[in-house]
Amino acid sequence: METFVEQLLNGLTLGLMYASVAVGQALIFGVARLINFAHGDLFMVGAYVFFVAYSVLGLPYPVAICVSAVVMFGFGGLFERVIVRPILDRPWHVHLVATLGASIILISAFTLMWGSTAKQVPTSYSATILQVAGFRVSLQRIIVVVVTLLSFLALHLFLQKTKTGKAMKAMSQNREACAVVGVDVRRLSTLTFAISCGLLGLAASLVSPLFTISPTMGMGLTFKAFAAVIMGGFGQVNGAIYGAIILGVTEALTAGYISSAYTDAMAFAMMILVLLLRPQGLLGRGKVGI
Amino acid sequence: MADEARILEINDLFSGYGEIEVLKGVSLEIENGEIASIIGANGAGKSTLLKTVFGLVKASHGSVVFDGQDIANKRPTDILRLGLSYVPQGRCNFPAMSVNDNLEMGAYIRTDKEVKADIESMFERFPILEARKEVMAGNMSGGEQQILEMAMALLLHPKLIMIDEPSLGLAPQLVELVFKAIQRINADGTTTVMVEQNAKKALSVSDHGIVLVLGQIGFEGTGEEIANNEEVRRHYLGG
Amino acid sequence: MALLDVRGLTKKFLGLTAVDNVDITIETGELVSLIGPNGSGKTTLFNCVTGFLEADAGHVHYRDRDITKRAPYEIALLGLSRTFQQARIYRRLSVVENLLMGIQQHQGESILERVLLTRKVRRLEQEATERAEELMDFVGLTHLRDQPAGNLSYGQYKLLIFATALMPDPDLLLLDEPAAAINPTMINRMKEHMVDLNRAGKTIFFIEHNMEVVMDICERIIVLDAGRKIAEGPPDSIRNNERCMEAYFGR
Amino acid sequence: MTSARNLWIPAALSVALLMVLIGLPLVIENRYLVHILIMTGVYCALALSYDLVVGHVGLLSLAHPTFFGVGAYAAAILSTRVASPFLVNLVVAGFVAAGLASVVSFPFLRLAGASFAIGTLGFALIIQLVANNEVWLTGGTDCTIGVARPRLTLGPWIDWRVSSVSDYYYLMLIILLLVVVLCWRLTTSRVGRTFISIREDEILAMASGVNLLKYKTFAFVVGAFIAGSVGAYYAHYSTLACPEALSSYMTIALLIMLFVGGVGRMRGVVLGAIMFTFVPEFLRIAPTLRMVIYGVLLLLAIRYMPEGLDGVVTKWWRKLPLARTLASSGENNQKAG
Repeated sequence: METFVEQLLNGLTLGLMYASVAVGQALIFGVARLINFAHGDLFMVGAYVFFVAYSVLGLPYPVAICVSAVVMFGFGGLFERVIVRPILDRPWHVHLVATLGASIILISAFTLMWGSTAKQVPTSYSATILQVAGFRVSLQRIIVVVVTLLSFLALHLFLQKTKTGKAMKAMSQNREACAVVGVDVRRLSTLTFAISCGLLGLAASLVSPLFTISPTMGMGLTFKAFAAVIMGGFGQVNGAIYGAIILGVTEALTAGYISSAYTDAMAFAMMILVLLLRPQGLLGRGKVGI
Repeated sequence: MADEARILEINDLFSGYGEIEVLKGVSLEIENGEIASIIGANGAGKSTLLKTVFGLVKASHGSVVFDGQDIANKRPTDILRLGLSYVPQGRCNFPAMSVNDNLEMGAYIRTDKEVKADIESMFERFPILEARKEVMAGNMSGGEQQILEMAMALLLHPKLIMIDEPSLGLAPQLVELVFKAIQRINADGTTTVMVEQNAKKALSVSDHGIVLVLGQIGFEGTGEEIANNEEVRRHYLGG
Repeated sequence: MALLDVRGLTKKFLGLTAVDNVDITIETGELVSLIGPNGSGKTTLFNCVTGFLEADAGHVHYRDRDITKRAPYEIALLGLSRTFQQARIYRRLSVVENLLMGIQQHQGESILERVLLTRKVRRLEQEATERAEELMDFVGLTHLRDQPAGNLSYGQYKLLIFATALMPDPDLLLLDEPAAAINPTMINRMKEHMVDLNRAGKTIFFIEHNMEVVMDICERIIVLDAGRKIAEGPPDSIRNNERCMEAYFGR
Repeated sequence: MTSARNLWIPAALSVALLMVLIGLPLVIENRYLVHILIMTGVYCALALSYDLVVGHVGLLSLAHPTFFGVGAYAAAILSTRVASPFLVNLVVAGFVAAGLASVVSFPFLRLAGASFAIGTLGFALIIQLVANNEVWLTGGTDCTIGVARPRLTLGPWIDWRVSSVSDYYYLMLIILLLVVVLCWRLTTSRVGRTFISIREDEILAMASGVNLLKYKTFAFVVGAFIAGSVGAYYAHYSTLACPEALSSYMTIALLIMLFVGGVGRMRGVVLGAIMFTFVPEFLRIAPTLRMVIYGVLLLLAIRYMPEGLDGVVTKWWRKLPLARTLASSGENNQKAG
């Protein structure tokens, strides 16, 4: 029983990490109709920004989190301007190849800068073990769950309540109508990248103390997040979060009870299953042309 | 300052898609306060004309002067700000958002505090929408959606509204409803330009009729003149 | 027995009935047109007949064969050729290549034969090229043989689409607005081509908005309104049908 | 009609090129350089088979190196466990890869565009896991080692023991020629035309009678067969099969070759493969930095050369006076014929 609850919590933290990548991918797909194959690598960049802020510069943990989120917000906007904007009007396979190219640049550049060996960034909270209702829980995990969920709530409120947020939702429903009511599609696309990368910076600084970070960590994340996005229905932000949490928990339980070698295979199998049973995804409506 | 009476002047306008030229030198004047109908066969360039004026299709030659300013090849956002709204053909709303949210999106470029009150006044103007306030736009009938789209455009208090095929795919009673709404809008002081397949119906409510033939103006006159023109009748009104 | 027999065809989109219980019969050798206002379900009907959409109810028979649930390519191989309203064409390929694309597996050779380029395939290829030249000549595009289709004028475009649909030598030709958006001279040429083909024994069923074309060349007209068939008959009877004129042109 | 004169020129050029390729190892003393030539050949063959799927049918598979790796493992396992001869391994590896491709094509080819790409990426990741974890089968990270050197015998006439680098070079040249001929046949025949119709407009292709699923599966499986056989050659050349053969870097490398060279154009793809393997050897840049440069090149190519290097070269070629004379003589012939 105890291990089960522990695995469940592990799965939840893992799922939230995937969700932070998946939410960005879903948002970007909805607004820009672009499939970003570098999104996991952007998470990696966020993790290294946090590493520099926290371990190299020695900033206090909350400050390092903010630094990472803000730097990534800017980096996301820059990424859109430099890599995405010039090819936004081209077909999807060009998007895919270009973002894969960006992915390889990020991976190799970070390997050059920081080496390919994995790094650990433990915080004082990682070692703090709390007793909650009879279970031993690492404080860091509780921080991850609470803060990430709060960030998702903030995103949800932003999409529901603000004009810009509504415009982002509107873009995924009818792009022509957006142009007709005067939405500046390009500005919105830049902002979407900035926001989703800001979220990545936040999530990366929360999760990094629990796992190791390395330049090649992104590709697997990209794929897992895609699996989550597909499972949730393309472009559906909430669906992506559910998909990611399901993936995380399944993986943790597979690792705990079956074999730790094939956790990735589990994610893949789940995605294929969902695609075969419900091609439009868990929350998807009708057909998606992509 | 431009001629007070003319709100829109199009001069020798050319445009098209890639290598296919659709408009081949259209010149046209719209008077302030009138209802103008553009009719013509499929592919004559009616929709393209509206899209070019609104900046969605690039004009390769010619000028479009709206309210004294050249708006050719300006961005839709800027054209909207000058007071020219556009309701495209087919469904152009946000199907998974409520009617209320759709109206808010209609007022997207407005930053003033009056938006809420204006939305309320739209509900008064079109009671059919008030009853559906919280309904998803996609779940409404075609006629209701068409009225919603016109209401979205009207929230910007445009001087000129361009409507592409308002009666497209609507049952006869709904067509009646939509045309009544258009006449109300015009009576409230908004110059109206519409493109219609339902030519007889459109001309019957229009002050100004324009027949587009293969990207050029074929005939022009008052609504009545056009409706009674022998040649137009034979080609576009079915005798 | 009729060449094409549509019985009780119904298609709904999100609760909206686009085609509502429509019956249509086309006999061999006929030249029939389908008219109706925008959104009355004409193209949807075509899509259901050719397998691009699955009908919610009803049956489609072609030469006594039930093709209701068949895939589009199977229906095409049975000898039913269609064009698209959006004037679909391979823009980056040349005129002659476009025509050759029209013949895919109509002559029934296998992939292996096609790869090995057997004598049979070479003969078929020769025939296809000859046919392409013939059709280019027929619609008058021979001088544009090696031009990319994207460079053609819209009227030439339409003629090419029409010719491509003829490549597999179909028994039934479904044309979606063949004369739309082209100039009067081109319209006349298109009309002549359709009449010539019909005289040569091809059955043609087409959607058209241009009433002149329809009234001039058709023996029979079918009128759709809001998904229902509201009238059917020779041009004169349609012209004098109050309900049709109202549906099409308003009061 | 293509005139005889127009055919002569490319035919003569091809023969000349072949002579040069045959003569190369006789002239080149440096064995490392010959090794690079072999790798160029491997990449050319792989890129050509990948282009069949990506460039001609328009299926953006991200699992092509997986079939290469699976072929390498199949040959390595066969050679080390049952000591089967090279030619058998070559064919069996092709069939193993093709079999795997036909199994995964069943769920994947029903997915549209991007979902297909993501699905194949997932499949690639799984096969990597298997290679790393199923030590009993693959040797895990220690690789399957000790693959025999090929020996080709044909009755009493031929007994070719492939051992020197130039032997391997000629073996590669033969395989590459076969691949070029197969790809050329496929893309210029009626099948190739069907592929292109699918790439250009699926709906139009369906309307003219193309069974999309059948042709997509065919291209995907044939591509996998070639990749698997090339993998078998690679295993026999390097005498081992390692998980690196399956890595995602290979996918990116292939995409770079295709998109920089000219996707959907055989000449362009070959050009891309040569650029990718041969040129950097002279530049002597650290592999990681090379990847950064490649990434930047890929982005620039996509943005500024939508038709790849081949498109640029063709444009230049058409401007040359020589090309103009050739073209006009061709036209004259056409008019006469």
